[in-house]
Amino acid sequence: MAHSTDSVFINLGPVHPSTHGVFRMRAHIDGEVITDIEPVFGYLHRGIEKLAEGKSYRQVIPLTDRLDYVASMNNNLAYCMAVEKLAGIEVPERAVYIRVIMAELQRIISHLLGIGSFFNDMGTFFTPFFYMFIQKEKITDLLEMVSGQRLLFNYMRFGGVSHDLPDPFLPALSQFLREMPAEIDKYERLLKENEIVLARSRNVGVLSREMAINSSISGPVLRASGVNWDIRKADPYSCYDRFDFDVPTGSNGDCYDRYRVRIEELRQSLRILEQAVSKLPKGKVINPVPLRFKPPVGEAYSHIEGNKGELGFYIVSDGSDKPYRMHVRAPSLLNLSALREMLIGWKLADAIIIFGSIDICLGEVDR
Amino acid sequence: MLSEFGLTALFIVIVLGFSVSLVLIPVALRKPGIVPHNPSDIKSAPYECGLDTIGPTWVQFKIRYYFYALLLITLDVVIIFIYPWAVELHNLGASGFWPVVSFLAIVGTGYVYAWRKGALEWK
Amino acid sequence: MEVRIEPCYPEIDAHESRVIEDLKSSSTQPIAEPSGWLDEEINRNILVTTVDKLLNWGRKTSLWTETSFTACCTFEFISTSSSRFDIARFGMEVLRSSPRHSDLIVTAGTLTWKMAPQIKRVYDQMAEPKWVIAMGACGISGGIFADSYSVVPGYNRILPVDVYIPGCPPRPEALLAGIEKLRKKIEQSSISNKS
Amino acid sequence: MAELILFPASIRSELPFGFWLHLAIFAIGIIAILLTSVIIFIWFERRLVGRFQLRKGPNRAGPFGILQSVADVIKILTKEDIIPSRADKFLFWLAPVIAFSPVVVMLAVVPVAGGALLADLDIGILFIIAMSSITSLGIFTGGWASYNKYSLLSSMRVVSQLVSYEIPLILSLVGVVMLTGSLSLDEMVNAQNVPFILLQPTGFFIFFIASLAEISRSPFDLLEADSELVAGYNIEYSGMKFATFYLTEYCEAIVLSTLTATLFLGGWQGPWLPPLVWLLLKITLVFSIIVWIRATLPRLRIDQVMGFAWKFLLPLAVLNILLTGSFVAFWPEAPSWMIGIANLVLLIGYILFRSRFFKPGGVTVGAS
Repeated sequence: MAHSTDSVFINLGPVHPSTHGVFRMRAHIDGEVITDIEPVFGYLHRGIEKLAEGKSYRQVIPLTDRLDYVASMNNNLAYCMAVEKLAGIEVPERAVYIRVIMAELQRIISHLLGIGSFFNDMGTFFTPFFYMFIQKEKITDLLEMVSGQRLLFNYMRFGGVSHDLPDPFLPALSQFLREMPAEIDKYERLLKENEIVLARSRNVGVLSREMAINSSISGPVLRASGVNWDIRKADPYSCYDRFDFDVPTGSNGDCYDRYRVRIEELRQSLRILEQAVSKLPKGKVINPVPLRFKPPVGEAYSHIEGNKGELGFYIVSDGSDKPYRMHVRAPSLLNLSALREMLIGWKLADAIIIFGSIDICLGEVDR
Repeated sequence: MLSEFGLTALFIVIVLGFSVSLVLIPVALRKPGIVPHNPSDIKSAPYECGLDTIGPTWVQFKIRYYFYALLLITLDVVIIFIYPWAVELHNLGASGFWPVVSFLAIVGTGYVYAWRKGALEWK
Repeated sequence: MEVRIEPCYPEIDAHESRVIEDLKSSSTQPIAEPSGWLDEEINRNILVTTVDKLLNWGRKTSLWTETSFTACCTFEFISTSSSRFDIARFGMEVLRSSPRHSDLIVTAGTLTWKMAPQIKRVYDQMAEPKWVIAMGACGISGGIFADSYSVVPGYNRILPVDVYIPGCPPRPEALLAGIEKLRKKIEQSSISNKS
Repeated sequence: MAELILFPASIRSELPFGFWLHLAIFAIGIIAILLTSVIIFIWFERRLVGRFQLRKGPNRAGPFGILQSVADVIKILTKEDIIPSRADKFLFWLAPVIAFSPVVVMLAVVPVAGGALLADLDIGILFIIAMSSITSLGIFTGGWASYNKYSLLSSMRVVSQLVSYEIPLILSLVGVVMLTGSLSLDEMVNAQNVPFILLQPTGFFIFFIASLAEISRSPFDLLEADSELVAGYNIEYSGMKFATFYLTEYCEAIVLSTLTATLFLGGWQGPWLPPLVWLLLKITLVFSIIVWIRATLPRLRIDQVMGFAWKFLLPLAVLNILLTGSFVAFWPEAPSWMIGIANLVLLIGYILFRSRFFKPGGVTVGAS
């Protein structure tokens, strides 16, 4: 059937309910199908890397909170590890364990949000999202106990963490660890075998193994494509080499696999938390460093397995009390590098959930 | 029976009047200042995620959408035949059953053909 | 894989950057809080008072929020609307994505100059009456990013803000308190005042 | 409600101005009851969704928050009325009227008690079907006239989705028509000694699903998919015109519940309670199920929606016609339980058979 169709130029975002912030895509659509797409970044560019050059090392910690604002503990951890590497600061054993506990709790929050908003994009009218938020609030309460904040914690310091765990923390955490597996099973019952979920996400947005590696994608998105790469295993930091956990991988690299990998990672995080709580040593939590300390001239890169992928901080010191240059290897940004190839040829509705399944955080993309 | 149709027609007129008045209420309330009215160029521009719309909107759109409307017209004709038949079937009995079955078979052949040709797939 | 380095739509990019520059140069001063009418003496008669009461009750009870969230505070807004804090009790769980349907814009998060024209446009396209809540330190003054070259020092440079909620981010309780303040403010408005 | 009890159905022939009185009572009654129930049902849905999501829902405006929708109405009524400058202004004004009126008109042929209905058309079902098609025209007009790309896309989805589901919807009712031998809704209710849901489970299944798509409720809410199309066809509508669309949506849901209750659940019939109460109870039941579905299921994609209508529901509807038709034609005195069981076997067998070959997700749509 010969017919001519005009393609329509349409702006998806920045003020759009499912771009997870202020992301924008200029799309050409032919009917429902996306024929061309151009991502536009920078709507949340706050110049964090530039601001860091004008602040002392310790003043940068609150800035890193606001990178991936869903998981600020992870950002704190990666930044502090980079500075510790630069200046050769030792961290007490108890603080190492506390950091791991915080990072894993933060990973659970982030994955819950990622899964929840993924289903929101699919059109479930907030029900799974709110179920997950009930658990998220429990973790938020735990983190609020230690830091006094609900979202941007600013908890870690060079050489440790700012405070020791308060007394009610560990009982509350154990309580949470007892309840959470049943909750995850509940989500699974609601969503795992749902025919519509399968129809919408199976074989949708397939990211091949080669493509994922070539595009420098990391984190759950990479693992869903079948690559067993987790920095906690590949280059163990803190004390991850002392824990027993698995790295879940997918096989297809479609949206469904990404969701499944995240669910499995929730379970693995719970395993790590249980081991960390049982092994938590006594002792001090910080080797204090002076407020205006000056690391030696040099540079350091340190990376962790953040909730969205490899989160790295590269810091150059010129010997003063301010970083000469700080660069963030932001997983959200790099996970988007294959976006154009992933979206072209799919329908508008698919594009939204493919984008949602990558689970980005705009604060980290634009910095 | 004619009065029933008359009633329906009058009811349609009443409902039309009601819904027109619904839409006109804000215009009437504009005068006393209950409904604000400050039009501006930006306000009456189309909303597209906070940006200017680029390119024309009323374009020659993909035919796939209308295709189903065409199919509907075909099948609507079937329905026109089926409904009177369904009402009278218990009077007609077996003799009234087979003609419609053969009619449905003819339409069904076309349906299977369309399915095989991929007309029902969304491309 | 084809790698494209030059922008796909240079004219659109150039146009958008001009819009940003225009807005940046034209908004150097904060816009005053639109609350002048609170102090004015309005001669109300009984009819006006009754109509006012009814209208204000309706408007304050059904505040539909526009989903134009930029950054961190979004998650505290979502927490507020989630099951624990349940903003729906106040009839506010209706999040409309179209500015034509919404009454309230909660500026949750940092505003950059690149984003400012879009937010301003969304605000301009909202149907009146409309209100703005500046949520969080960034919304009030730019907060921790106030020194940055790319951050708007407070939403009141481009929008008339009705209620400011401090905090980085404000707790859900603080947001609820701010909404309560806005409801009080709406109660005092009158149709005989056009501002 | 009281009027209906005071003035029996025979009012038209007995009183001097009976015709006009009948019209006035029913016209005002239908519109008033419909609008009241929309307000109550919106509140009911928000509370119910709140329960599904483990929260309270609106509870501050009035007792139990029941005035929440009233507040919404007051606010939306006095909201500014924006007319986009590039829109087709006449159609922009006309669209809400086209969309809203037919939904109300449909109720003219629905009986609220024995013989108590505005007009006992002998083509009741056809009238309802005809009117329900007009609504989609109104929605399409609104989306197209707005000059907005999102609403254009939404109105294009109207063309395909709403029109596609009309076919299974209409065909699913043929079985009911055969069993009744009439197109009048009044006689259909009278014929239901056993509710038709037991005799025609297949018909009910198709009718319910197809009408969910017709009124574009979840999981078929592609017209207003706010995660994709921002707000769908009514994106440019504000104030009362938007409210009219909103009203249309809920009126459609209520009319659908009414039709389901009337055609398959025995209508106003029921012991002990007055007929109207029974009807309202059944409407509430069906509406709650719709809300339940909305709170649970994700949304389908456009090709899956289309495939489901044309490849799954349509053959089933035709099979249902043939099965019921052969019972009526060859064995008119068959006991009703046998019709019901045969129908149920058809439904279950078809689902089991087809689910091995046809899955909405099985339709591969790989990148072209």
